[in-house]
Amino acid sequence: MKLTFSDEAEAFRQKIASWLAENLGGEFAELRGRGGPGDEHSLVSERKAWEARLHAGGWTGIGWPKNEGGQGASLEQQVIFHEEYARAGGPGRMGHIGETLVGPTLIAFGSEAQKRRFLPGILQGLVFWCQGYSEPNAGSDLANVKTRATFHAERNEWTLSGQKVWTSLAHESQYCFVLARTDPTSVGHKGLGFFLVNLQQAGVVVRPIEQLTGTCEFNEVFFDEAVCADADRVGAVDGGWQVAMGLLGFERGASTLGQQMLFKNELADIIRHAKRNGAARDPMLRQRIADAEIGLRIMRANSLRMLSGSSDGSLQKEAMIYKLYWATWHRNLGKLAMDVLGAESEIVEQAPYGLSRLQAMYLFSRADTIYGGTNQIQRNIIAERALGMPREPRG
Amino acid sequence: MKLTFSDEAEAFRQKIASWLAENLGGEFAELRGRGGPGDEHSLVSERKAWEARLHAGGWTGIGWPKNEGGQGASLEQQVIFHEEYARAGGPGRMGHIGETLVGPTLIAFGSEAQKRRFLPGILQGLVFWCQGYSEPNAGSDLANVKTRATFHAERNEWTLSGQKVWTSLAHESQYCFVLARTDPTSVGHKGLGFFLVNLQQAGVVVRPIEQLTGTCEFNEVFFDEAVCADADRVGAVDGGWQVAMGLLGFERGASTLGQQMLFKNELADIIRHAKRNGAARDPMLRQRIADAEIGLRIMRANSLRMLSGSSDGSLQKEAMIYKLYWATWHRNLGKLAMDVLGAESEIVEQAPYGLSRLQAMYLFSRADTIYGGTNQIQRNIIAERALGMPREPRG
Amino acid sequence: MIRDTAASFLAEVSSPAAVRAAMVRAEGHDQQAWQRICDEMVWQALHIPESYGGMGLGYVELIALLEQMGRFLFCSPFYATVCLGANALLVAGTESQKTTYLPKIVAGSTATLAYTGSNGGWGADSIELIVAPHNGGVVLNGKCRYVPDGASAEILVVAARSKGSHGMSGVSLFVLPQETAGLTRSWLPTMDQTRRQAELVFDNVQLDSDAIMCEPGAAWPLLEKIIDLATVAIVADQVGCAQQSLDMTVSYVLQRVQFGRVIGSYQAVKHKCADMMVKAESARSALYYAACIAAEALVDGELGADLASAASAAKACGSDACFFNTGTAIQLHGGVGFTAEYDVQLYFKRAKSSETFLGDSAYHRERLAQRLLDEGAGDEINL
Amino acid sequence: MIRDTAASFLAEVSSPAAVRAAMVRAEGHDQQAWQRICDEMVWQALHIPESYGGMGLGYVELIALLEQMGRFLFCSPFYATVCLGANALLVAGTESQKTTYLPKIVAGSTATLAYTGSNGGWGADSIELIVAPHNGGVVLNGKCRYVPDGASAEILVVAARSKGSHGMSGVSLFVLPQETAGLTRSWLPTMDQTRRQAELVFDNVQLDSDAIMCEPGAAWPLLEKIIDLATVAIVADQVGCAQQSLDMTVSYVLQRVQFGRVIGSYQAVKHKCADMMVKAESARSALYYAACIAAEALVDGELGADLASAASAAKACGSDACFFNTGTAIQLHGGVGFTAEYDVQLYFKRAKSSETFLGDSAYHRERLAQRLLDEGAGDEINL
Repeated sequence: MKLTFSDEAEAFRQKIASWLAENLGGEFAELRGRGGPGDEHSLVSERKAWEARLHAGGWTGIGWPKNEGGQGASLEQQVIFHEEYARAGGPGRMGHIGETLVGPTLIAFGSEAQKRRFLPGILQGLVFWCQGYSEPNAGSDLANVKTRATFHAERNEWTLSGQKVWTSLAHESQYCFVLARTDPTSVGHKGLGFFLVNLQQAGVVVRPIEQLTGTCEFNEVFFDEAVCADADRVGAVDGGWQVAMGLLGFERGASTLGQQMLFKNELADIIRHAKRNGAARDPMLRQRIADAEIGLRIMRANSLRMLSGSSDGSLQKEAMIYKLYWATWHRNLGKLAMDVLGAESEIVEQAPYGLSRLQAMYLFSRADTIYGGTNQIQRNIIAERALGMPREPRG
Repeated sequence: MKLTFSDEAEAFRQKIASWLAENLGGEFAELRGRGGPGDEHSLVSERKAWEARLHAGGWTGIGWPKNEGGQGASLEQQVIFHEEYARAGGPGRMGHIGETLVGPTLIAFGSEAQKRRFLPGILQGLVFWCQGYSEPNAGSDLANVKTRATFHAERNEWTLSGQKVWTSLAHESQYCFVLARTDPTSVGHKGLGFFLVNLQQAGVVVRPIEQLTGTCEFNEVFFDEAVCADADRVGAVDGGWQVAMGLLGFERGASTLGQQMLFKNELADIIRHAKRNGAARDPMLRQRIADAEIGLRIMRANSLRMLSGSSDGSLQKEAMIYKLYWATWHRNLGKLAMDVLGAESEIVEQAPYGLSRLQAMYLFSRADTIYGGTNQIQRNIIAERALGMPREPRG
Repeated sequence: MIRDTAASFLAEVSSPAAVRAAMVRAEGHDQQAWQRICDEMVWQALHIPESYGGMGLGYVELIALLEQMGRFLFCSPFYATVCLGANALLVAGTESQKTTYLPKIVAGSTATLAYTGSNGGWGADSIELIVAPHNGGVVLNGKCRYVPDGASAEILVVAARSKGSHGMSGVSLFVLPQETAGLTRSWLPTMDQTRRQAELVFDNVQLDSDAIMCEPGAAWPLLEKIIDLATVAIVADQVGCAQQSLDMTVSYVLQRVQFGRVIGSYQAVKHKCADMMVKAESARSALYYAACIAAEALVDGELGADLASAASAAKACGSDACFFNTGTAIQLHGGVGFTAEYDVQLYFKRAKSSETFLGDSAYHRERLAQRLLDEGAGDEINL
Repeated sequence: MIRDTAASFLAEVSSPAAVRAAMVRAEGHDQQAWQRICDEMVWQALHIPESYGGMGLGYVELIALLEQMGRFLFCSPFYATVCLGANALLVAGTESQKTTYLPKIVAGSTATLAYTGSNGGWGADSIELIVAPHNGGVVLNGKCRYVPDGASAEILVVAARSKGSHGMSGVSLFVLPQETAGLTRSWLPTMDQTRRQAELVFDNVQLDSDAIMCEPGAAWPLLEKIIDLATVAIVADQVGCAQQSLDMTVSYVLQRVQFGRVIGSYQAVKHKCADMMVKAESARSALYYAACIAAEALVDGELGADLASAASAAKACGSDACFFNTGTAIQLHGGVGFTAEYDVQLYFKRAKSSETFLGDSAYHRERLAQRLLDEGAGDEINL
């Protein structure tokens, strides 16, 4: 396990750090620390402008191959980018889905035409994407997707009908990639297609979902005969599941150290409060604060193990525990934050319901152990894939 | 919920308390506090003698009907008996299985002849019993019993062959009640018979099982063509499961307050250690000690709820949580005891492996969450019977 | 019985829609529902003795009612009025104060107790308001914070301490009407919107001597008793919340299908529900015991001596149960659990405010530890 | 690699039967196996620099080896000799002491460190042995307790404090051979029989000045470093235990059938196993990080400054993981889990002694809290 980076990598760190110091000011100063989980609904147009600025600085698509317009950065460099970005308080990335999910998917599975059509908009920070996987009855059981795609040979296009849910930032995105059933007689993961759907059309209605925080980060997206050209289908007509699963594999840990930097900032905030209000002298809270710090250390060490591990793309054990670990840790951190604040934790910043950052984190962190695979699903995955235990039977 | 007992009941309390004060001395003084869970192997002949003394005092079969030779005590009086017995440090009852399981079963399901034959020996503290239910492959899945009973019409008797396990005190008992398959083609809870088997015969071998404490509380019992007269079969030839389940229902909470008194003594012991060695000043241990006391209070309140609840024999919710609650509480108490003792917790009382009372409790309490239905089985029972959730499918 | 009457009335006036409407009103409750309680149900008078116009029932009945209020997330000044205001008058009021104020509460006046300052504590040290003698009466300066329904209550019981005093010494109690010169009250908007808190600022508030409750400077033992009674009462709300979270969850997981099975058929889900039941039932056992003790304490019965311990034990496990059950309810609801549309999040928020109010589990465990482990404590465990 | 070599050698010399035989021997280990380690494997020399006859490998390799020893419940004087004795000499020995003693260890002599008295602590306050100047040398009086392999070790490093000193001040370290006049050593029989502890009584034990290690009265910082290195080493044992408990459990639940299914197909069992893996892997991550830091600390590298925190973090989660996994292993084995016949109970007992030794999770969390929260601590979290 390597604890340090090469000199070359450290030079790269200098470069991104000073670029961020220079550019994350002026009109963009207000973006520092904003737009993260629980705050994704904030400052959207400013964050879109920031994406263009990132592109101007050459900081978009850094992990993409050079021949696809990316920077071809090494894994080490990507880690450093995420770490410095988070350290500087870089805002939640509006281009995240496009850059980390859509781009790599098109590069792996897309046609040349699709790449030419879509990659530049992503790189330039001009076209924003969202993810159309989950449905009301396809949450943990994603393969139960019911949205139907019907092919119209005469127009060489598809129409999609159905409902997606938990679609982050759908109302701020131009495109959505949609998993839909191309074979109406199929069940499970067979007979699904993968479509790049323009949201700016009559057949699409986006409805925000209000969360327990009072804010809206997720959406429902209703498709009613929404149109998608056959050219905007990725992979085989019945090969959408493979594309979708491949896509989920692209997130391979480079950004985990960045996420940990955000967590660290939150814990530092909690420690400041504890020192100020005397909670730092409470023996039980001391234990819990120390435990939170231990968790941060474990996550970092775990990421360093992941990054120095096998590069054949197979998931190692430390990667399989990561989602369960960080989600549970962060949810506990939310509770810790409130207990450190004590009686004052109840009082919101602004009437009627303007939550403080820590309050919003506390409430929103309840979602951490649910989205992206609940803790229960994570434990199934660990037991079945890492420990070789029997699969849960379908009903 | 009643917190106090009637004047009449308090008079009964006086009576048993003073009898115990008088009799639990002299030759029986050494029995105080001995023979409980984790210590059942100790002082066996002395505890058998004590059973006869109890009988002489009129304190056996107190819950049995008067016309069956019992004392016909009310539930309230039984509770008080158990409470005072535990408070006085009365030893673990050698006659427990006979008095609380066999007797009530025979009274409910036995023939007049069986009652005449077996009840007096139990009441007089002369004949001791053990329980032959579990088998190596019938633990949680009790209905999977494989021990076979074969009828020999010519001699009007049965022969039993098979293996029982986790049989407490089998080596100190004359009789064992055995659940065995009378119909070799049957599966599950059908085709089982309930037999009263004399252990003092050639076809029975008892082998002690050594536990992690180094002591032997449980046994394996091997039956090889062991003989049992048809007259010693209880209930229908294929009705053993009903008898066995009826028997498990007889333990209805009267003894829980007595159990709690033992737990209270253990916690008091831990508190004494904590005050002596300074652990009482450790904020974390203070929390855990307080938590243990809260648990004791909850168990007591829970029992008072059980006792003031419906008398129709239906299990109330508070009764369904009791096993899971006390077992988990007691297991945690074992860990607390060791942590209060700190570094000294490792050092045993006598070389090579003479454990202190608290050490034995710590180790043996790991069994609490396993025997009599594991915590996992308890949660199934609660979910399925109390909350009406679907049953686990058989394989 | 009271439980069933309460459940059916609250099902009507405190439906999820009614709760959502009430919690965004300025006053934080539905005035009409409150009026019906005072007029039709007369719950506010439940445990007030008949000699003061009340119904003369006991604390056990009150607890059964409060459990249902928690179950239905009832938004109202009931808790502050009855469990803080009326209890304070019953425990520490002079006969003349009882005669003056209790009939008003019976008639529908609201009340509360203000004792905590800004330091975040819940014990004697939390009292920061300063009292000084003044013209035969007293003058109050300072502030109270986190006061339930403090901005709207019509009758206020207030704790203050003499300057320079600490801890349990120097504490006095006063009762005053809301329209008192020098008193400014402001709403503190909260995460849990089903309850209202307020800050009370006292700027040279002058009170006549008839506002003084019990012995000046020596009020702590009585105030502690009032707080313990209020603690038992909040646990009832927690138990109701915990039970309802379990019920909603079981019902949801038995209809939600994933992978072709209701998710309630997964053992992981079943066992979580079983754990929720264990939490709810054990907290309920601790609550019912504490309620019996509280009833004894109100009539100065012998068993009442266990009130502080019984209240702390109940609050410690009530808080754990309520937080665990409401949090687990969100988890087992999955995605919909953290939407504003579903009710579980309202229970989750109420659970946190109940947990914090009057001290969390760690606070109450330490309070018990002091009785068990510190100087003067015998080796005896009181059971 | 060292991991695989160690695993296959230990599978042979530390089979369950071998462990059961070794642990009831007076000396607590199999002398022949220890001899083979010293002669064939030369593990005792692994991280001792080549200049003292060692192999000159690093702490990371040592940790990999110790993890396997935990996995196989290896009974031996290895930990005491290498992770206490040799580390103490490496960190605090004078050049002449290193030259004298390290080659002896390489040649197979056993060693240990004795610093704790009877008060049950593990920090500086735990040192109770008293040192006083005497004839140009020193004299030691008092006792040490809970000393790993203290009754058999041939080389002893001992901590003592000057009379009247407290905490971190007044601490000195000494190295002495076992046959020292005035020293009485006795075996303390333990619950975990795979390890040996001893009490050492010093009755006017006189030492020449060449027994004095580093600066007299100012040895605490070096002793703390030695303890931290030993702490990281015990975590390796914990991780090995935790992993093996998981592996044994998965293998058992995949063959044990109840209700017509292997019990490993029950979600409750699967999820417990998943939790065990999370515990083992997260402790392993913390361990590997701490091992890298320890390696840096041994060569006085810059990153070594994080040793105390890294060791405490690792011990806190190593103890939790090991206790949880070994306890859960018993639970998932059901009835056979608490029999003497099955091995899980041996792991469970070793887990408790590892947890207690050098401070439990609460101790190490509080130690971290001091660095994060107390006077002088910045707001910065060191990551």
